[in-house]
Amino acid sequence: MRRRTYRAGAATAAALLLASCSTPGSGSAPEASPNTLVVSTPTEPDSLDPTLANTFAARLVFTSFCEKLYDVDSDLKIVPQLAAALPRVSRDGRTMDIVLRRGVRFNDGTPFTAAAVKTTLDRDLTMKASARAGELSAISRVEVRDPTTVRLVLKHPSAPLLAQLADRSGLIMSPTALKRLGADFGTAPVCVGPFKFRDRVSGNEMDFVKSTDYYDADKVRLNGIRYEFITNSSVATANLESGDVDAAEHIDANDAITLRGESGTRVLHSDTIAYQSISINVRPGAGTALSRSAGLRKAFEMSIDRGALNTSVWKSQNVPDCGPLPAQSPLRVRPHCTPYDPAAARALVRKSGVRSPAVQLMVPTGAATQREAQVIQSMAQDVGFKVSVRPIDLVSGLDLARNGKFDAFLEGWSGRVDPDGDTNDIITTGGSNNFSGYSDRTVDSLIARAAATNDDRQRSRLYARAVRRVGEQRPLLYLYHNRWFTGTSAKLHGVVYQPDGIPRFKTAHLAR
Amino acid sequence: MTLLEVSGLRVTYRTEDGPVLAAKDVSFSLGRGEILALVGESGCGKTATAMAIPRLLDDTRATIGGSVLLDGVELTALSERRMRDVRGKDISVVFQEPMTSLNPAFTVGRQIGEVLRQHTGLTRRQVRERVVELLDLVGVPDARRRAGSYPHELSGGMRQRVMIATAVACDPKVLIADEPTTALDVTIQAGVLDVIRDLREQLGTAVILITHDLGVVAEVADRVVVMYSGRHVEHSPTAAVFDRPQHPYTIGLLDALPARAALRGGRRRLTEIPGLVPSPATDPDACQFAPRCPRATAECTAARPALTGADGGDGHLVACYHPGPRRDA
Amino acid sequence: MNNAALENGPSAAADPGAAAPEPVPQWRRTLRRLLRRRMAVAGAVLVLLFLLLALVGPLVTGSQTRLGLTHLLAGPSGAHPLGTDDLGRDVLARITGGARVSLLAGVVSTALALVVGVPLGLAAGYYRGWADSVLMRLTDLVLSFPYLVFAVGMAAILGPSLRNVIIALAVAEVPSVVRIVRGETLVLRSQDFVEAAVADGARDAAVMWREILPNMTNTLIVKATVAIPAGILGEAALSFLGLGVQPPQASWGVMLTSAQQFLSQDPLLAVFPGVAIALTTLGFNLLGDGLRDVLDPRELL
Amino acid sequence: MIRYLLRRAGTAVVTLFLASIAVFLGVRALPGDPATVLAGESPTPEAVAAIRQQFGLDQPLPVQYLHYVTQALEGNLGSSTQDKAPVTHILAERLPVTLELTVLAMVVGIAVGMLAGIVAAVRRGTALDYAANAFGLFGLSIPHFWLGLLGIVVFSVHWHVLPASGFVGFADDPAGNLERMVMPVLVLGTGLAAVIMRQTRSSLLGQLSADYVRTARSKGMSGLGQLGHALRNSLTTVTTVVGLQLAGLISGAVITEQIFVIPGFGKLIVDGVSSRNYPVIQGAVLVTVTGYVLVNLLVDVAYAYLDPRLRTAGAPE
Repeated sequence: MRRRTYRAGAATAAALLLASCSTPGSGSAPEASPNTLVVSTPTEPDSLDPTLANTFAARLVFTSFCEKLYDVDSDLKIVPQLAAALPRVSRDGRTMDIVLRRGVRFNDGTPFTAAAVKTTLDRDLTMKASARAGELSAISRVEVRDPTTVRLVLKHPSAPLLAQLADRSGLIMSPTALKRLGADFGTAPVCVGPFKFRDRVSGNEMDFVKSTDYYDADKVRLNGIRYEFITNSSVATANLESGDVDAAEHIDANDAITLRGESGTRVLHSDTIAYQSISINVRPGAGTALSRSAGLRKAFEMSIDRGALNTSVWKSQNVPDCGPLPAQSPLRVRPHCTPYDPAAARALVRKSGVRSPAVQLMVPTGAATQREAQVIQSMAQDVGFKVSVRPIDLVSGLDLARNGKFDAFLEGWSGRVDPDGDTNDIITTGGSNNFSGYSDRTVDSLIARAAATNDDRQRSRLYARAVRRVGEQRPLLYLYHNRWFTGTSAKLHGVVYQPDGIPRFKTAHLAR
Repeated sequence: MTLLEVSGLRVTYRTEDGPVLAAKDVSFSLGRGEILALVGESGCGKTATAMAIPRLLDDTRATIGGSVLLDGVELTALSERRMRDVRGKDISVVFQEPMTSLNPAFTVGRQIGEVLRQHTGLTRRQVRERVVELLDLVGVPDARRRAGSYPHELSGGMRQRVMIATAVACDPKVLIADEPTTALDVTIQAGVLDVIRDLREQLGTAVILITHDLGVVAEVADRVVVMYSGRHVEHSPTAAVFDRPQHPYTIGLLDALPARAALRGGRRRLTEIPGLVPSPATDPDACQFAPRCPRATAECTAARPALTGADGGDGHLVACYHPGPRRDA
Repeated sequence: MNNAALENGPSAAADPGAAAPEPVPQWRRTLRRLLRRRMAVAGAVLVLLFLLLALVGPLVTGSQTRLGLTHLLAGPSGAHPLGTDDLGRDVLARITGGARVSLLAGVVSTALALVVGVPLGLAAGYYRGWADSVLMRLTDLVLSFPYLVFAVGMAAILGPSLRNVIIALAVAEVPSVVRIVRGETLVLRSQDFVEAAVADGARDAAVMWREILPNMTNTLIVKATVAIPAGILGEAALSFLGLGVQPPQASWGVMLTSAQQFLSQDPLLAVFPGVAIALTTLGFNLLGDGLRDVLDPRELL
Repeated sequence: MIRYLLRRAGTAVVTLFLASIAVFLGVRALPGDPATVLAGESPTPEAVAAIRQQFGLDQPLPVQYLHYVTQALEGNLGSSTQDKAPVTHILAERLPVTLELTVLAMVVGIAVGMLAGIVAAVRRGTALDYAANAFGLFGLSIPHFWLGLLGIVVFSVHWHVLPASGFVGFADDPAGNLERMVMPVLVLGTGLAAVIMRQTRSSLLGQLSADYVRTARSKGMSGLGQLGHALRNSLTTVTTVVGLQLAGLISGAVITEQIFVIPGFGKLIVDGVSSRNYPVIQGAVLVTVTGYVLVNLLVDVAYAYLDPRLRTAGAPE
């Protein structure tokens, strides 16, 4: 699963798991002002500039100070946030009108208008090295119909566009701040949001304070939020127990279980859209046993007991699955799963004529993934494969994977709300995340047609056919969807934890 | 009254292979301004005897018996604290190796001044002046500048003079010089011996000179004590020991000198004393030189000969049943 | 006035007591003095135990990689004397497997460091001049690089593996080997027997190899007994940071890392590897101390 | 003396220069580069190329290096590829953290090490000597990261006496800072203390049996006076050992920071490598190398001061 942000440190597995540690809780960083929520996140966001931001960590922080046109509810349905309602799409699907909320002000007091939305979207489309350009590629131009209505003129109908506007492409920036800071907007970002940016200590923490300009200011009961970067889940858990932090985002499964046993803490969880997968190099010249024989790939999948993997490594916290779409996704069709059948797998391996076929499983360094790799290794070896595990620094792994210099790669995807985000660019020919080098014209056309129509029933049928075809050819083995945990102090209430894996603290408050 | 009275001095070392008797009942006395030479082969206990006086032996392994009276004060009874007031003030020492006996990290002047600060109430300026005087006294040229230099910047001879300057800084009653010239070239030796003799003249310092070099004895010493295997075998004024040696061992020593052999004319192989020095671990009630002594008789191996007056009188003593000058042809 | 024969004393006639013993070979005398030192013997025993564990251990205990998904983090039991780890594998088997890794890491990295460091040190000390200052700058450079950064970089380039750890440790050890060998060479170079060999027209390499090197074997032996435990600790540290051995192979450092996650559930898991590392390095250190005292020519009685 | 120090300073500059080249090339040898990291989860070739161009990574290496060095000499070490903060600013934040850890560990190491060494040498063969030796072997043999672990289990998990992790600025909360520094400093300092203890003991034993100490005794100096003489000379060997050990201290700090989650240089470099943050890695490693080189210069100065033979007879190279 592409949780690039969680593998930031090449040398992970550092600190320990503390049972209970009620050390005299003087705040870890300089004393946070009272009623300020201290939240630990695993990694430090790269830039806070919505146009350039790439890391998942940035998305965790944006929710607090930068709202989007749309958002996602607990059933993964898209709901309006800065927009007043869902967009009106023309019959030919080539124009999209977005009506904005009224009386909304940016955190610098300037008014939130259609012109501001146009300025932001234009910047996303045109700025050099913009990370949003690809997501908004369907837009040909942005027009301001009136102060509260924006019209998007599209090159072609694009269903996934709405989901993008519920993600980073939906973040709207204050034009006055943009004029003042330009490319350095990320150093002091201004948007619409419950809190506004105050200070950033690189490598250590970020501070936000309550915004009086926010349209929903009365629902915000915290004076501020401080994000602290604690890479190691066990240490974050320890700080939670010692009261140094009020919430610890994205902690490991076994830390979550420890916290459940504690009195002073609570564990929120969310079955997220992220999934774990094994990419298998199927390029013609790959020269590996798995690349040459679909039978061996089938045997490899049949040797993996997804249930046992879940219980032993993840304390049965995740949701075993063999397709990319999350359970909550309205477009999901239950995929046909290859059953765990070691006997049949052994027969297939014998039939393949290759004596103990060699598989090199490349794994980004990290305690949990290492254990997962060793379980898969032992399961595959039971049916006759000879598996070697090759831990590797994440960036090197991605580099090798993209250049096809690998056999199997245990790496998943952080998931997207719209199915297009989980398929396009991953199983389509030439996709930047299509590590296996899989190229199938039928799948390509299925995904393209699904993106071009707004009819949900037809989109889910198209995605189902594509997933089934991938399931047969197995360039990619889906293992499970991740359940993510956020530990909080028992005194913390009002936290909303959506399936996109991002806890929202807008309505959070600390009981006395 | 004699300045220093050593009687029945015993020094035993504890080693892994059992006790070693370095000095066995050594007795001698030292008058004011007198230069006494302790002579003997390597390992005969002369250094152990001398070093036992200021108790400069390794306390963890050496035990000292017998009596050492300095001006009537029994040194062996003094506590280590009180002993520290004696060392450097009443008794001081010059060691054999000038190269290593000075601390390479401190200037020469400071190391001399140290003993003055330890035992006198002089102010820092007075100490500095005294140091320069002392360096002049022992013949170090350009004393004022030399005081600030480091040991490695001086020659062996110069360093030995610095050692002597340090030793006499507090005008001690007794100066113990442990083979002060052995490590020096012959030309430098004479200079150092002159210094020691001049000090005896000017300061009246009594000197115990430890050496194996009979030449040095002849040149500087007033009296001689010959030691063999930890025991004193002959006491005599310097002249008497060369003219009328009483103990066969002393005779053997003198015969081994090439210069004297030449005096007796003829080209003959140098005489030597047959046999080996006995093991220091043994102390039989017998004359330990007997096995190698041409005059040995039953008497010699039966009981240890006492130190008795030799015929020449004036304090010439010998521990032998058949003393007397050379009888053979 | 010369002091003639007096100094060396008469020889000739044999003293009845001391029958001249036939000459005892040097190494046997060294061994006897070594055995007299209790601590050195204790060290030797520990090292032997470690070697036994590394060589024979894995054959005796079961597989160190077989998983036991049903009995995770089980305490010591009949089947598993030291209990099982977070994937149900037998801890005793992994300790013995880890011993082999540590042995390799310690010995091979030291050997590599010596093979590279000794010639460089000899050259630096022997030729002096520009060769010396170039080598000195290089050793300064390597010393100034925190060896851990070097290891992290290498793990990123080549992927973490035992081979890379050994290379990283060897590189970290080379500078100190070069410095020690250079120091000894400088001293030995000015000795007469080396001057004599040079005067005989022996080639530089021959002089270095046959004259200078044999005279520093003691120093090198002592250096080895210090470098091996340092290598073992280094490997454990690098594995602890996830840069070392590839799973499923066990290394004591890796075991510590995984044990860390379950400290509160099963603290024993962190104790065994730590104790194993400590005892092994203690053994080498004790042996090293003993050898240093025995081989040091100036050693007092 | 000055000539000797100038020569040493010259070699220091050369070492620094070599280090800058080594880290510059070393970093670029890593597979992938800042662009692949920053291009995000679905990098398009154009985005990667644009970022690379933005950081000037597309220029030939010599050009990049010259640009980097000229900037560095003006004090500008570039800005972090992650959050665009100037490297000098990040280093300024992180340096005091590691400095505090290493300096405190050094102080503890040297103080405890030398004291134990002196006591062991003076009281050779007694219980004190054996105790000091045992401590020395303990310090050398126990892997210090395991020590950290045990410390955390005992002092944080069971007795809740000390916090297990994190770092607090001294200015902000002195008590909290020191409280969090106790274990890391002890863990890091123990190894150093052990080495220094053994070195001090063996060199002091050698000096105590030297002739000049016997001379001091013959001058009526007390045991303490004699010790002063001997200690002065054994300081030279101890300072060289301290110099050598400091290189190891920096690596040790990296591990200790990892265990106790201290946002110091170690973590900065390790995280930097994983995110291919060239400017930060280069900046951090160069500062570490400068630190090492400065320390070595100090050791040389101390060496020359302590051993007068050097001052006059040229360098001990």
